[in-house]
Order: sequence, then C-alpha cells, then structure tokens
Amino acid sequence: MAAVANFDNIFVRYDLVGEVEAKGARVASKNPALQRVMQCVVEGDTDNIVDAVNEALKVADPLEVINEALVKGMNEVSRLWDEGEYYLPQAIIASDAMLMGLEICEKKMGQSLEKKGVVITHTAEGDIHDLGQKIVNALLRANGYEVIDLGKDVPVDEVVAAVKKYKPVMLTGTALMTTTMTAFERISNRLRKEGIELPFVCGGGAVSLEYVSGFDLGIWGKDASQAPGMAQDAVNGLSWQQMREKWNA
Amino acid sequence: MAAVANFDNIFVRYDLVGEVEAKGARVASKNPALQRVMQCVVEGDTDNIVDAVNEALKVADPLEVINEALVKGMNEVSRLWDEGEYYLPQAIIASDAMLMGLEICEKKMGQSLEKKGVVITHTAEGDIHDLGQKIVNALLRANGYEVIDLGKDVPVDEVVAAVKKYKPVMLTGTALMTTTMTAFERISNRLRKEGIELPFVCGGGAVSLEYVSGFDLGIWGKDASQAPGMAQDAVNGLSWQQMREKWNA
Amino acid sequence: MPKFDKMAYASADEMIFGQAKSPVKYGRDFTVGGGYVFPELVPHPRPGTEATKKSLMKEYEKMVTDVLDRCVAIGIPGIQVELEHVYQMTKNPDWGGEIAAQTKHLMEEYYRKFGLRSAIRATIADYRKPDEEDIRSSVALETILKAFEESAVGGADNLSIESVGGKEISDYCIVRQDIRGVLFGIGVLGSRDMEFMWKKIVEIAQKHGATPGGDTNCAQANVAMFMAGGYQDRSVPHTFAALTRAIAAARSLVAYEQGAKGPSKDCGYEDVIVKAITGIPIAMEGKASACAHSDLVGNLIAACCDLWSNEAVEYHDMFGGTTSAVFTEILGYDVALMNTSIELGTAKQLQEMMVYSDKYRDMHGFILSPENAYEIGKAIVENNTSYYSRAKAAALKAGELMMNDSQLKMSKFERESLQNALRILDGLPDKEEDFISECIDIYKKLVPGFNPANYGL
Amino acid sequence: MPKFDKMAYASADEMIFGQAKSPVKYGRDFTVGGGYVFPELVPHPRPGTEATKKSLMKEYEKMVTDVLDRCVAIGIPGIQVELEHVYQMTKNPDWGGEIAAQTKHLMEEYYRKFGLRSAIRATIADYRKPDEEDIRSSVALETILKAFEESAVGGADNLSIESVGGKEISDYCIVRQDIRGVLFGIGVLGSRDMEFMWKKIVEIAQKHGATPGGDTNCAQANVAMFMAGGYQDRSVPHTFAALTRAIAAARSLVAYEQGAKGPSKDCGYEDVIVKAITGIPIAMEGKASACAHSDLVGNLIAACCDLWSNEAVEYHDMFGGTTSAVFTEILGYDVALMNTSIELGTAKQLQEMMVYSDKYRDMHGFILSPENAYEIGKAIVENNTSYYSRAKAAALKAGELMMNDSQLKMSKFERESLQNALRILDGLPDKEEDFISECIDIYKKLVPGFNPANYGL
Ligand SMILES: [Zn+2]
Ligand SMILES: [Zn+2]
Ligand SMILES: [Zn+2]
Repeated sequence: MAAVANFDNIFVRYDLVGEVEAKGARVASKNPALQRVMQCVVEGDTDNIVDAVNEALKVADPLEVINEALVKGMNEVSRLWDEGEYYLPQAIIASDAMLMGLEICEKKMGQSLEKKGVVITHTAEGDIHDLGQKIVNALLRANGYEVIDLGKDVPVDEVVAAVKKYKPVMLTGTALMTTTMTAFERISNRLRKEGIELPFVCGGGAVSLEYVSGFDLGIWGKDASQAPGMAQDAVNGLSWQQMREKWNA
Repeated sequence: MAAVANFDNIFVRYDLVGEVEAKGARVASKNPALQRVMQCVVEGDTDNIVDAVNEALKVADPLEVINEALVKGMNEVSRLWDEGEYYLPQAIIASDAMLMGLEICEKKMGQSLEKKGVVITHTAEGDIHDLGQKIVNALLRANGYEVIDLGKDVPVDEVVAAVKKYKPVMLTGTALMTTTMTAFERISNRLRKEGIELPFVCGGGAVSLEYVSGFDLGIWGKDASQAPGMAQDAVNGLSWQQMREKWNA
Repeated sequence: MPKFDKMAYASADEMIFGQAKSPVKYGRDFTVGGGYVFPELVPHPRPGTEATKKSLMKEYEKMVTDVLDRCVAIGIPGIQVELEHVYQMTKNPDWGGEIAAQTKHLMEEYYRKFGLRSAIRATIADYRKPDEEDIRSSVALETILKAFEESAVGGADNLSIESVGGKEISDYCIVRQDIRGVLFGIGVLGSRDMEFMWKKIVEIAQKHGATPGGDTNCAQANVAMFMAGGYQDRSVPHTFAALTRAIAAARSLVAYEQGAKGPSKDCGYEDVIVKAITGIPIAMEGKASACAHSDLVGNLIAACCDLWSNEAVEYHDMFGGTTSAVFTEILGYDVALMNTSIELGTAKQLQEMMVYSDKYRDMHGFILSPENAYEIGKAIVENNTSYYSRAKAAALKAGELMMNDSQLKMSKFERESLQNALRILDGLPDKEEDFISECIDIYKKLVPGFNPANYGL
Repeated sequence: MPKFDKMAYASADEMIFGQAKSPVKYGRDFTVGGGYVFPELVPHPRPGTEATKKSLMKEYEKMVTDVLDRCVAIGIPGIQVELEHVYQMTKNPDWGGEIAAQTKHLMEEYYRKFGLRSAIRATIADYRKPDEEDIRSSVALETILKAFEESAVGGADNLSIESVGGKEISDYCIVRQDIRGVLFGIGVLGSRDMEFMWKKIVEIAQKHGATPGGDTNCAQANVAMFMAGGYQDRSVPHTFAALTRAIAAARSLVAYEQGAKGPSKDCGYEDVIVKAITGIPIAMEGKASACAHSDLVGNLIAACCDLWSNEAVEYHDMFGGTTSAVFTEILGYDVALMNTSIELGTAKQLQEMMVYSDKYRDMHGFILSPENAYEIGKAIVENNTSYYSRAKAAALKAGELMMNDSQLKMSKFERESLQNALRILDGLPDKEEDFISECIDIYKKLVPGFNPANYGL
C-alpha cells in the first residue's frame, strides 16, 4: 500500500487547533471540609461525596454546605464546561454528586430546599428515546429546579393534564423522530385552547427550528445544555415570545 | 488506459428499453389539397404551409381548411407526442405551421375564429427567463386559445389589472427562481381581495407543488405540455379547487 | 452464546466493496455482495402524514415512485428501498404490511417496464421499553413480531431491526463516560437480547420466505458516536465513542449467529468488523447520509460496503426534485464510481483513497479502516468464550490500536479519556458471571427500572 | 475576435482535477488549481427572505455560518462560497455589496480562529432583456456593473456572471431543434455580447483588486441540457443538446480572451473544453448538485475540476443540519477523496473511474470526457478565424466524435436528429459575414424584438 506523506490537504484537525490547556478548578474554600465537598462535586466523585458531606455537616450547617460547597462547586463545573475544559460527562457526574450531597443536607434540614421553579419534561408519544430528556433532567435538577419527569412515550392528554396540575414555569418535550414530534403541536394547541401560556421548549433528534417556530408557545432547544438558562428566563418572567426571540433569533 | 468490457453494472440505458418504433402519422384526408396542409402541420413544415393553405383555399372554404386540415393535423401531432414518437420541438414547429395557416384562413374569412377562451400568461417580476412561458403560449394558441402574453418581469399590479380587464378563464405564471416566485402568492392574495376566483397555474424552474399548494387559486404546473388540458378544464368550468385536486393530487 | 470462532477472510486485504463471501439474492433479480454495489435509499415521511394509514400510504407511494423514476431517468441498474418503520407502521402492523405490498407492486411495474432490479428492506421499530416492561413478553414485543410477519407477507425481502436491549444501561453510562457500564449494556445485555429477538425474527423470516437481514447498534453505539459529534463538540470523547463501537461489533454479530443473512443495516457502522468475521454483505452509509447526520467517516466507511445508503431523508421538494429523487441520484453516482472501479480492476485503489481520506480524521474512522477492523474482528473470534469476553477484547484491541499508531493525533483530554477507559477495562473480572453480578449490583442501584430478568439474568 | 490559437495542454492526458496551468490565488490563503480541489458551496435564500435587505442579510449570515461551522466540524481544509445573486441583490447593488462584506467578515473570523482557508465568488444576475432593450446601454446594464463594483468593494474575491446575450435567439431555436439558430444565438451573438461585457467586468475587477472569474452558458446550453433531461424526457434530443454544449465552449472562452482568470463558474459544463484551451482553473458540478438539477454526468464532470460545487441548494432544515451544512459535508468528502488520490499518486486512476462511469451514459458526458473535450478544444483553436467558424467547428467535431464511437449507443430518433443537424451545419456558409446576414434576415422575421444592434451588428 502506498502511503500519504501529508494529510493537510485531505483534512485539518480543527479539534487540535488552539487546544484548551486544562487549568483545573479555580474555586477554593477556606474551610477544608467544605473544600472537600466542593472538590467532590467538581470531580464528579460520587464515591466520596456522601462521606464528604457528612463530615462537612459536622462543622457547618446544611444551608452553608449547600450554598458554599455544593452550589459553588456546580457553578465551577458550569464554567469549566463553558470554557471547553469539561465535556458533558464531567458535568453529568458532577450533577450526580451534587444531587447526592443535596439529598443529605435536605434530610438534615428536615425539609427540601426551596426550588427555583417547577419544570415538566417529557419525551413524545411514540418515542422511546429519552436520553436527551434525561440529560435535561439532570442539568435542571443540579441547577436548583424541581423537575416533574413524565417519562417517555407520553400521550398528549397526560402532558396537558400535568401542566394544569403542576403549573410549571416551563415545559419541555424531546423527540427523536419527526413523526412523533407532531405531538408537540397538538400539545401547544390544547394548551392554548385551555388558555394556558408558558414556554414549551422542544428539542432532540430531528426537531428543527423551522418546525418549532410553526406553532405557538414553541421554543427550539438546540442543546440540552441550554435548559438551565431557559428555565432561568422563564422564572424571570420572560414570555414564550421573548424567549423565542432570545434563543431562536 | 484500461477498458471497461461491460457497462451493464455501471448504468443501464433505459432510454433504449422498449424504444418506440416510429410509425408516423395516421390521419389522411381524401382531398389532396387538405392532405397537403395536414402534412405540413404534422411535419412542422413552416416553409410550405403558406403555399399549401393558399392552394387548399382554392378548393375548400376557410372553415373547412381549419377544421379538416389544420386542427386535425394538430390533433395528430398531440397523439404522436403523447405516444412518444415526437419530441417537444416537433410539437412546437407544428404549432408554428398551424398558426401560420390559421392566420391566412382567418384573413380570408375576414374575422378571427372564435377562440375556446382567453388565457393570460406571464413570467414573474424579476425573472427574465420566459422560455417556459413561450412554450405555453405556443401550445395554447395552437390548441385554439386566445393568449394574452404579458411578457416577462411583470409587476404584480399589472397582472392583477390584466385579469380584471380581460377576465380570462385561466392565468399562468412562470418563474425560474424561488425568490421571484413569491410574487405568485402576492398575486393570489390581491385577486382574492378583489373577490376574483380563477385557476392560477404556476410552474417553471424552482416552483414546487409544496409552494403552490400553499396559497389559494394556485395549481402547480409540472410541465408546459399540461397547459392546453388545464385550459380545457377551466373552460369546462372546473373550479381551481377541482383542478388542483385533478392535476396535483 | 458466541458461535463465530474464525474470520471469513484470510486478511483485510481480501475485503472490498461489492463483494461478500456469502452474497444474498432476493427481490427482483437483486443480488447483494455478488460483485457490485447497489444504492439503498431510505425515504422518510413528512410529519403529519403518519396521522392515518391512508395518508401515510400515499406519502410512501409518492416517495417510492420518485426513487424508481430517478433510477430510470439516469440509468441506475438496481436499488433497494428501506421502509424504516416510523412508530405508527409497527404499532399498526397492517400499515407496515400494506406499505410493503404497495412498494412491491410499484417495483414490479418498473421491473416489467424497464428491467429495473430492486428489493425492499423493512426495518421494524423496536419500541419496547426495557426499563418499564418485561421486554420478553410485552405487548410491544407481540406487536413487533406481528409487524415482521405482516411486512414479510406484504413483500419485504429483508427483515431488519435496530434492537434496543441494554439501552437503559448504555444511555446512563455513555453520558457518564462509564466504560464498564457500556460494556455491560451493549456487550452483555445487548447481545443477550439480540439472541432472544433474532431466534424469533429468523423463524418468522423463514416461515414467509423472507431474508433475515440484520441489526444495528444504532440505539447505543450511534448515540455515543453522534454525541461525540464533530471536532467542536464536547459531549462524549471521540476515543470513548470508538471503544463503544468496537464493543458494538461483538454485539451486532449475534444476529448472524442466530441465522440472519444480511445485508446488514446501513447505520451499523460496526459492520465492517462484522463482515470481516461473517462474510455477509453489509449496507453502509457515509457522506451521502449527511442529510441524516454528520459523521467523520464519509468516504472510509464505503471501503467494504455492498449497499450504499443515505440513512434517512425527509420527503421535501428541492430545486432538483424531491429529496427521495435527489439522494437516489447522489447514491447512484457514488455507486457507479465504485462499480466502474470494479470493472476497471482498480477497486483496491479506490478503496485505498476512501480509507486514507478518513483513517486519521477521527478515531472512529481509524478503528473502522479495514485493516484495523479486521484486527478487532480477530480479537472477537479469539475470545469467544462469552459475549462479555469478546466484547471486552474488542474494546481492548481498539484501544491498543489507537494508542499505538502515531499518525492518529489526539488531544490530551482525548488521550486521557482513552487511557482511563483502558485502565478500567483491564481491571475488570475475567469471568463473565463475575462481571455480570458486579454490574447487576451497581446498576440496579443507579438505573431506575433496570431489570436483569429482561435479559434472562 | 478570437484570440486563443493553441491548447494549454499537450494532450488530454495531462489534465487532472486540482491542477490548472494557471492557478489562481486569492481570499484567505486560498489557491485554486494549485494542486488540490476545494469545495464551492452555493446556498440559496428561502423565498420571502428577499423582501428586505435586512432579512436577506440575516438569511445569508445564517447560511454562511452553517457552511463554515460544518467545515471546522469535519475538517474541510478550505472552501469557496458563491453568492449567486438573486435578482434583488443585483437590482440593489448595495445589497450584494453588504452581503459580500458580511460574508468576508465571517470568513475572516474562522480564518483567525481555526485557520480555515476561504474565498468568495459573487455572481451578478444578468437581467438585461435582449429582446426589449438596448443591452449595451440600458439601466439594467448600468445596475449590473454597479453591482460588480459594490461586490468587489465589499470583499468578493471572484467576479462572475451568467451572461444572456443571444438568449432571445437560442430560446426560440432550442425548442425548435434549429441548429443554425443555436449556432447564431450562442456562437455568434453570445460571443459578441461576452466580448462587450467582459471588457467592462475585467476593468472593474482590476480597479478593485478582485479576480475576474468566468461566465457560463447557463442561459443557453444548460437550457438545452436540462430540457434534454433524463432518459425518459422528450423535450430536446440529447444529441442536439450535446452539439449545443460544444458551441457553448467556443462562446464561454471569450471571457478568458478578455482577461478573466477563473476559476470559472460551476454550471459551465463546457469548461472542460475551456480548461483544455486556456489552462485556467474550473469549477464543476455533478452528483452533489442533484439538489439543484439532475444530470447524466455525475462523476465524469469532476474529471478535471478545481472547485467542486453543489450549484444551488435552498436553505432548509434536514435531519442532519441545514442544507448549507449538509451539502458542505457531501462536497467536502467528495473533494477529500480526490485530494487523497492526489497524495497517493493515483489521481489518474480515480479520473478514469469518473470518466468511464458516465462516458457512455449519455451524449453530454461523452463529448465532455477529457479526451473528447480536448479534441473539440483543438477544433476550436484551429478554426479561430471568427467566433462563427470556431463554434461551428466545435459542433462538427462533437458530432463527428458521437457518430464514430460505436460504444455510444443511440436511439434511431437521436441518431437522426444528430445526422440532420450535422447536415445543416455542413451546408452553412464559410464566411462569418455571410452567415450573419443570412441569420439576421431569418430571425428578424421570426423572433419578436430581436435587434442586431445589441450585438454591434
Ligand atoms: Zn439507525
Ligand atoms: Zn437507518
Ligand atoms: Zn447556472
């Protein structure tokens, strides 16, 4: 076999252009116990987070552990992800660790932390591909939202009923197939008929901006990582029109 | 260079499968003078049609020459084209010959033959590619319709004004570019606003069924050769909805 | 249990597009892997047309007609059309059956009129939910089997599926970069579920004179590959996705051990490895499936294909005709180039161009280039004591190949991801039963709904 | 007046994709014909977005961004984007200029960030109406020249056009299978109008440091070719369309005689012949332009290309991304295959595959296969006493080649059409002035609005 001496005119490895130098985490706590909790979140260390949180609770109250270690750690993870040092898995396992820690703190407090808001998520009727939805769930929860997870292959009626029941700040729908995503438009119509207005973020697989812009309430979600930012906007009271303008322009 | 011994697995010449055996024209007239006129039409012989018609007018009255020779010849051309023996150019030059003959007969009669109906044709504003329209014009005229030819790059206003003035049975629009065909929708809206209903056949280049089905009055023209049949339907009183159902289903 | 214990080819050098050790003949004078490559066109109905059987049949009639028309317009000698079931076609088995029958009817007409050779693949939608139901006896399973039946009766020549066994585990683990879980979800659970499913599919195919085609790890390895994405994506490391693919090869093999004959499914990127082991004809998709998804193996993946596919294209108008027609034309010319090289005796040169176009573009292409795919295949057959051991061997071999070729460039992050995964794989138990019980312990806690009984465990 | 009197290459064998005798360098480190092939992506705005400058600019911003993003996602080393003016962009020269500037700005960003090489072609819309206006001094002409100017200032690297001189005659004659009129409309009038136009375009390009690219006979020879269509179409005989193409080569040559440097326009199928004569780099479109129109030369036409294009694709979503991104990927891999063959030293083998894929598929591919194209080129330069004589020589040579290769199959109807046309060509006057006066007499009567003064006659 002949060999290629130079690949530069066949392809360019743009993934190696300006490779991000891993600089690691930047946050630190003066309190070594809190520092360790934060460390576990940043590293997604689900093996040690429980122990670390229990230790920290001996020297700090639950709210402090939450705000000064768990949330701070998660914010740092978001930064590392935004800046290209982390990939999605690092963010997911960090969320896992964060949520495990949160659970312990809440148990200690005897009550749940007040959530930023309720978001309902679902995967379209006829669609069993719910990985996208699961990522959304993890990221929303780690960012302080209460997620009502309706699961996959959810009939339109059920989605509408849940919205009426839980009055969420935002609804999301995931679909891999265009032939199942048509349920989104039906959901939108039903909600409008009931006089309900809320941002309905649709994304996944074959769902396109073009399609989602075609019905009321719809906002196109390009990527699961946008979910927390969108939920924040919804909490801040942006209308679905404003959110569409902001995220889909 | 190496050679390919067998092309059968590279391509198949489906154009040579079941090649149509040229059988030639089938019609005949007992009257040799009319026969010659018919012959000129069938062969698209624009060099001799004038002489042939003038000769025929010595032995037959103009209406007879029209109906028994010119129209019959043209019908035969349509058959040969339908059956795959003729290509478009044969049909076009036959129309040329037919129209030249018709003009002489009409002059002799001192009046125009009653036309089957009026059709307005145009090429969209911004579009200078009017070949499709010209083919439509030729085929419509040869089939007995009066064509009001608005030409190319025609503003929406002008089209609407012409429809109001001539009250055609059908309107056609040709466009090569999608960015000029948007005029068709505007024409449709304007006509509807004026309370005018008529079949508006749109075709050419990038004009798609999907697009034309998106506005009232629109019927998609796949091919210039459909124009006479569509005009006939319009004369027969089919609504644009019925025509869309028939031609675009 | 694994069956294959040797390679179908003496070396990677023997493998070439258009030729398989065991060609498959079906449909209307249509032979796959018998010396030439054919296009496989996959049309996808527009959203909304799935509302009723009538509207969906009408949509398929249009789509298929456009495919056949374009073939006779430009001279394509033969074509396979895949009816890749939208949920509604499987959910209502008669829909799938009638669409197959209608497609067959159209194809027969073009065969009669023009001599256009053709065949139909029906790919049934696997909509079982491993984390919510008993996937070995659910209504979904019954319906799926019924859909196979009706499609075969309707006229499908090739029965295929993208089975989802183990997806609940791999979904959880891929996004957490957990190689152990991926090995468990794909290599063990996926393989076991395939063994269960393919026994049934082969039986149905035989009963109705259809050919059992193949299965693809679309639900797992493709998830990893598409999430890994392009050079600018940061969802899943590309090295990790490549390991996932190697594991998938050990899993997709099970179909052929249970009696499937191929041609395999287009989106089974692992099938180069499968072909090396089994000698069955394979469908592949690369640059012309950009309409469905981007990939980094656009040319290379054609190196050993027997069918060349567009994966899926939604039915719409383009300037040059409908998407069905447009992609038929693109595939048709790609295939004509391959077949011309075969006639000219320069197929190996063309293959070499395909390979070097993408071998070092990305890790996926690297492990799927014929010589590396062959090595991974060898690791699989040489470690066939269990589904687990051969899947692990595939991953280790893929990792070793990636580590040892200096022309394959990697970022620090990618290399660390790879080394990390290999370290974990190395530390796993030798025996399958040990691995299984370890994994059951771990993932029962982590993955809601995971039920080992679904896999006979 | 004709200038070229010899071939740029000693034989067809010297011609290969990626390499031109006179490479062109412009844009951001972008060299065409300097050893490698690059993709040229042509996005087309959605209907409605042309309504305002703002909405059209937004559309172009999205389309171009998608192109550049896909390049850096899959590793395409460089790309040219064609801004093929919709009517509104030329009609309002500032629109075209600002879109060019915006495109340049985006490209500079990707060049800075990733090192992605790139260039811009602006193709101005020729909307002059030869049968309705004085095309040598109309408002349309003024506006067109202004549009060239503004595009060059905005940042277009390559200025091109699809000029329409003689279209009123060729439109009339193509559908009547009148070879004399086609020769007059394309060979004489088209050439004369190009001489007039290109003097001006070259001047503008030089003034602003842009490169005068090329012209294509899209308005004439492509009309014939697309009407000839596929195997089942019966609008224009394929042999007749092939003769039209040969004539077009003699016409499109004029741009380079007036100072254009290439790369030529993608839809100038005649440019293989032009390259053989001039040695300029050429853009070509084949299978990946199926999105814009079907053709019978999908592979063959790439045999000597320097840029490889998709012709035009309307901006829409597909499963795999927007059409701009999807076709960037398809072109990117096609080009990668060619460049790999260049690196492997097997480019001539790949070229041979391309050629034999389509040489006998249809008459168009036959006359455009490099060795035949070269012969037609020779007939052109050897008969360069007038635009007429060289265009006629091109047609006669093409006809002779078609008649004499027994591997090129033809239906009886096609053969008769060809023989008939050759008989007519043979009977035409020797001297250009005789031919011109004969044609003026004939077509002034037949073609409403035909005005010889538009062509300095
Ligand atoms: Zn798949
Ligand atoms: Zn598929
Ligand atoms: Zn063009």
